[in-house]
Amino acid sequence: MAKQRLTNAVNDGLAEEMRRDPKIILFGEDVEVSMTGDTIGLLDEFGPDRIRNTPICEATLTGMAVGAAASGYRVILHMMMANFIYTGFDAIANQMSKLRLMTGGQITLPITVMCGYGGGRALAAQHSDTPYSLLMNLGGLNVAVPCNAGDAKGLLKTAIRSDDPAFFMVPGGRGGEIGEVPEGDYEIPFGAASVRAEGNAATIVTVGAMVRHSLEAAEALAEAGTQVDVIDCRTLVPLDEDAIIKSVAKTGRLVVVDEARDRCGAASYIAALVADKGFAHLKAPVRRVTVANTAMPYAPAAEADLLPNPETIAAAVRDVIA
Amino acid sequence: MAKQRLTNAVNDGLAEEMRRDPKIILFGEDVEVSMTGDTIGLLDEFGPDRIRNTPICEATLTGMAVGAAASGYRVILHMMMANFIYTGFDAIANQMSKLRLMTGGQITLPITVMCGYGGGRALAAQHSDTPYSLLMNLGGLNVAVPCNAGDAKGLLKTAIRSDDPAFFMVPGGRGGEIGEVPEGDYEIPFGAASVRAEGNAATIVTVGAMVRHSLEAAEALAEAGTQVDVIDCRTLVPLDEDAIIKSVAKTGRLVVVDEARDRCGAASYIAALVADKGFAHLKAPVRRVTVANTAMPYAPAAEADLLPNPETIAAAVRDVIA
Amino acid sequence: MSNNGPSPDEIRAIYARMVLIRKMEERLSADFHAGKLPGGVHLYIGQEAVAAGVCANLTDADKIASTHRGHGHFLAKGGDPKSMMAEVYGRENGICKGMGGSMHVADISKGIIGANGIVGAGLAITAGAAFAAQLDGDGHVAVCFFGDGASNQGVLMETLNVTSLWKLPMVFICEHNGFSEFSPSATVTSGEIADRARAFPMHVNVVDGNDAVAVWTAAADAIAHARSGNGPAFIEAKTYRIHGHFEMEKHMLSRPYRDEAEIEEWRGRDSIPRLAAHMIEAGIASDSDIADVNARTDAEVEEAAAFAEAGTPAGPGLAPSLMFAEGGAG
Amino acid sequence: MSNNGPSPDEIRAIYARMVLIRKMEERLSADFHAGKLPGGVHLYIGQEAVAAGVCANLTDADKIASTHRGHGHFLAKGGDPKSMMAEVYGRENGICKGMGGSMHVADISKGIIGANGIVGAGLAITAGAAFAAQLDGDGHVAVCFFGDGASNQGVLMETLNVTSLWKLPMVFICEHNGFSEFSPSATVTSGEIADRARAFPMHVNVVDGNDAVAVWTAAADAIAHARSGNGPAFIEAKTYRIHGHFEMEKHMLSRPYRDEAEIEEWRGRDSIPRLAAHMIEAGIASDSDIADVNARTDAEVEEAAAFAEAGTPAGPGLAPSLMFAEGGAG
Ligand SMILES: Cc1ncc(C[n+]2csc(CCOP(=O)(O)OP(=O)(O)O)c2C)c(N)n1
Ligand SMILES: Cc1ncc(C[n+]2csc(CCOP(=O)(O)OP(=O)(O)O)c2C)c(N)n1
Ligand SMILES: [Mg+2]
Ligand SMILES: [Mg+2]
Repeated sequence: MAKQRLTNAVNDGLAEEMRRDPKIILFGEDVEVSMTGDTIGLLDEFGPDRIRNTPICEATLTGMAVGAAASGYRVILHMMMANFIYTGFDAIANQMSKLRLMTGGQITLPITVMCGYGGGRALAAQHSDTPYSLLMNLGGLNVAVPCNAGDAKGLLKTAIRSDDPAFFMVPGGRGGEIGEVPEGDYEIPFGAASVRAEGNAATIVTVGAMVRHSLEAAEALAEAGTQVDVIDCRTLVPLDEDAIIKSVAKTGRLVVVDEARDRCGAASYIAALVADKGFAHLKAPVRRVTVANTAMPYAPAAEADLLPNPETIAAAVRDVIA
Repeated sequence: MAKQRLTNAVNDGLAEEMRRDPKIILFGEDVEVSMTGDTIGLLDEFGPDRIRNTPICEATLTGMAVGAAASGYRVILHMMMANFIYTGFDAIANQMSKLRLMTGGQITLPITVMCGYGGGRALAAQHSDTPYSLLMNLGGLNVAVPCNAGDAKGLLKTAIRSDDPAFFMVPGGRGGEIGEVPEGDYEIPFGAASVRAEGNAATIVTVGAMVRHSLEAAEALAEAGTQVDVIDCRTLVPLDEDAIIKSVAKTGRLVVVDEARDRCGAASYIAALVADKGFAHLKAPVRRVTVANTAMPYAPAAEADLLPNPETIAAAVRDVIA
Repeated sequence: MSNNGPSPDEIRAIYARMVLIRKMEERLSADFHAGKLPGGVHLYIGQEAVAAGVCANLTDADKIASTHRGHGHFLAKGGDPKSMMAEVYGRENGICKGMGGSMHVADISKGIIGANGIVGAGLAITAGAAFAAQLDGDGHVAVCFFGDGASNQGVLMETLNVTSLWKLPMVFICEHNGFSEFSPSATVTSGEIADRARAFPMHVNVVDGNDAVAVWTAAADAIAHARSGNGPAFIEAKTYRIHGHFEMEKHMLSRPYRDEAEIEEWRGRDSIPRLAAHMIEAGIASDSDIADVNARTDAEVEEAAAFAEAGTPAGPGLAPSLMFAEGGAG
Repeated sequence: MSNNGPSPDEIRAIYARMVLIRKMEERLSADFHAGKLPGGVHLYIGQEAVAAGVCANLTDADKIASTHRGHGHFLAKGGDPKSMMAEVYGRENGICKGMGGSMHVADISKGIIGANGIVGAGLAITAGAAFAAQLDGDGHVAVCFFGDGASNQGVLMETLNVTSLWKLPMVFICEHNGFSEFSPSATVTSGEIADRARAFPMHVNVVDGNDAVAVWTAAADAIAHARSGNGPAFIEAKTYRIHGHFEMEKHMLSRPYRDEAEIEEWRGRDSIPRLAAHMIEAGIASDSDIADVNARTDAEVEEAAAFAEAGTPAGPGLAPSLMFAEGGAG
């Protein structure tokens, strides 16, 4: 294990995959200079055929990803920040997620769309969205949301090697965070949640940047004698339903923590799943700790107030075990 | 009460509102010829200033709606079919739903976005989506989904008169269906569900085109001696949570029926709500009757297989009361 | 023009393809009105010279993307009439297993990466295919057919920019058929569409889209330009849509949006009799050759319709299994 | 040019506005590096002549939409420095109550319908405002400032089409400042941006964006054209961004993306000393007038900063209540 920043682990993952498979190409806005460092050095190593710095034209970029993938390339599309996927949304929602079905399975779309998501950095409403639930609803798209450097690299590799389109969404505020990264080549399979903490009192299901907050909440609860499971979904599509149900079967209580807006978010889907398939195990209401149905404000205190944090998470847990 | 096709009721509603308020303008692709008839005759009556037939450029149309509304007009944007909102998604997701907050409340956006949604007509994947849950997750947008002619007219009027952006989404297959329309001017308030059938055995919560299927299921169940509540949400944002919880408090059992894909759909949100706030009342798992996470196929039998129908709805109800 | 125009063989092949497109669609029109088709159909009747003239310059390794009005492009590019017909019928033996239907006919093995129900969407997809072709480096091109209505979608300018910037081997074929759905072009389109391309460094040409020889000739130049690494080329083909926007429109619209006289005028410029006359005049086909083509094509259409009728309607279960290459509906 | 250029009074006002923009932003730069600002700031330093020259031709009833680099446009259009500064500080007394921040400064009462964090988004919003202005029928215009990078977004072509089709009173101001984020323009932009507008029937002009008088003169023509019902006008102003894309970049980027020499060269063309020299030469301002402007502006900036510092940081609770005009977070 080496210690690395998440963004550097992603950078290594990209370079390793591109070395392995000459059919991989990567393009996006400012991938040459690389603001967060995730694509740094790639142009030097792989040249302008395989790394292309593009104009600002998201509608075309998402469409090009589809066209290049349908023509035999393994495409990594760098979309910078999650809010910009809206500008290129047609080719995501009407093409990428549907063409395989529409062509009766003729088209294979090995596409990885990368972007940072989420708030917490006073970037205001247009740079702080967490839109994975929109992608989840479209069908036809896998969605990976790593919470640390090691998972980021492993999930990225799985995404790139997959023959299906996948979104690889990195918590915007976590690129600089240092974590353990295994040596050598490894994949982290899609649909395999990670149990980050264990306990019998309740289950916290979460993903991405909210894993750390949930673990902090779990620690605080543990100090007061309450042990909880903390399940990091790692991928939202496919979702490791079994891990979630198994934990709820043990604890009987569920809190879902999600950085997205509440309404029709990933948290509500997970809660609904358990209210159906895990109902027999439930001993208490299923709580969601999410963001109000609000655009993200700029001022830090206003923003912080909306985001889940260890206190609000712990409070929800205390609530369901009361 | 007069009998009218839904699309004619919408047409009347548009004309009546435009007569009332000279600040209302309406634009969109082919609103002059009007394929479904909802905008027929408006150009003749209101002239080309207030009714504009536009080029195909959804990204600009959604943005123009924002700009014209911010400049004092009450805008009705006709987007034809729900799948086309993806092409104009930036101004919906990054502007329409956020600008009021971003400007500290300076901007008021009285916008009604109209479109047809849903499958069942062999229009294939790119003309059959039911994307309201994406809009619900954005925050800042109201979402109305009428199930009949009378509601369509009343909800449309409320949407138009509202100072907030609202999506008015009509079941694509229902424009030709005839229903009762009250005489005179009336609004149907947002956030007020309608109880379409009553019973103590279980609650069906649904919306739009699925109301009819749910009522048929309810009838079939009634013939076998099982009476159920059928709650038509009418608006998904705001959602009449009280009506839902109240019914579940009575029945203890819930089936949510939704024409959208399952994952992070409106059904999962409603199920999650009840698993939280209505948990104490629940006597059985909360079932969702929705569409698999699949693009809509063209062939009618393949399509029909994916959509909820009276049989699958009744089966789910029998399941939760078993 | 830097080429000498199509050879007699090429002209005869183009003609046969145009007749095939026409007769297939006349059949689909009749089938639609007879209630045999599950969904709607947008017919290409009147524009055949464009697809046939362009695609005669392409190989299976070249890619095309098309529109909601895609039967003509599919057939011109060598797609199989039987599996296309079966697709429009919604049958399992359709080219897309009945999952796509009329608006989405595709045959990847023929380089037909798909018709598309989203106006303008093919442009960006084609730019991606052209990027792939550039990387492949073996002289293939990617061609996008799109309408005058689609030319008002911003993705046109975006792809003009990126393809000319990167010198991608993309060929833009704008089929200016007079209408954007039910709106006459002049009511929704400002300026000349070809001028939008002229704002970028690329090869641009305007051609009579009802003249198959002229289309072939312009396309040969444009495609040669793109093949040889000079970057994109753009053709605006002026033509006319003879049938409605879709066959359903007669049942839906409460008033006409164009004059019968205008339609009649354009029928007078029909590319098919025009090409036949040209062949006879040039002595490269006889009346009986023409009659032969008609007869052979009638039989081919019959066969396609029989194949489609005999197919099993695509049913439950298939769709979820087709969503992911690696299985599962996720 | 059909006008005689700005009057001495107008020139002096433009100069004062440019100095205000410069000094406000120098202060914001210092504040950012001192860690006083919650988020990042994209500075307009070097481009002041464009905003000031254009907005001097506008009234409060005219609308402008702007970009992520919007302080200059806000101040040029008459936005209040104090409430802008407070906004960037994230204070309740900010013009957007601290909800928008640097990228989203807006003052509807001044016709500033907003800066925008989405590249290109302002174009369609402005087209909507221009539509409104056309309907109002009292000769007002809507102006969109956007960058060379934004010019590669398809919404540019879409709005060129619809505004020229409908003869909307919209004025496009493309600020070609050499960069699209960290990419030099030539690496992402093909052809001349003004040519994209020339493909449509509209008034098009290219101007030295570091020459305030030239900008004013071109803008006066363009705006007059739009005001009098002749449809849209387009100006490409060639200028240069002196500071980084945002102030944070020095801490983020591992290598430079432009030469210091290039920056120095453009500093030599700085529009502010240039206009000062012009005023002195033309005898419409003295050295001491210039010094006065500087001193007055320093005081104004101090006052703005003090106002911002004294403001209460925007806190919990406000956001949900601001989402809907009719109350409730839905
Ligand atoms: C994004 C989008 N907007 C609107 C439509 C509805 N629509 C289908 S075809 C069409 C007109 C297309 O006109 P053109 O590009 O000229 O093609 P033509 O029909 O003339 O072949 C429209 C508006 C659509 N399918 N997709
Ligand atoms: C839709 C979208 N894509 C990407 C970005 C990231 N981004 C912010 S500014 C910028 C460059 C804009 O260049 P230009 O339009 O020339 O304006 P300038 O920064 O030079 O003023 C980019 C790519 C964004 N904010 N929005
Ligand atoms: Mg057309
Ligand atoms: Mg720039």
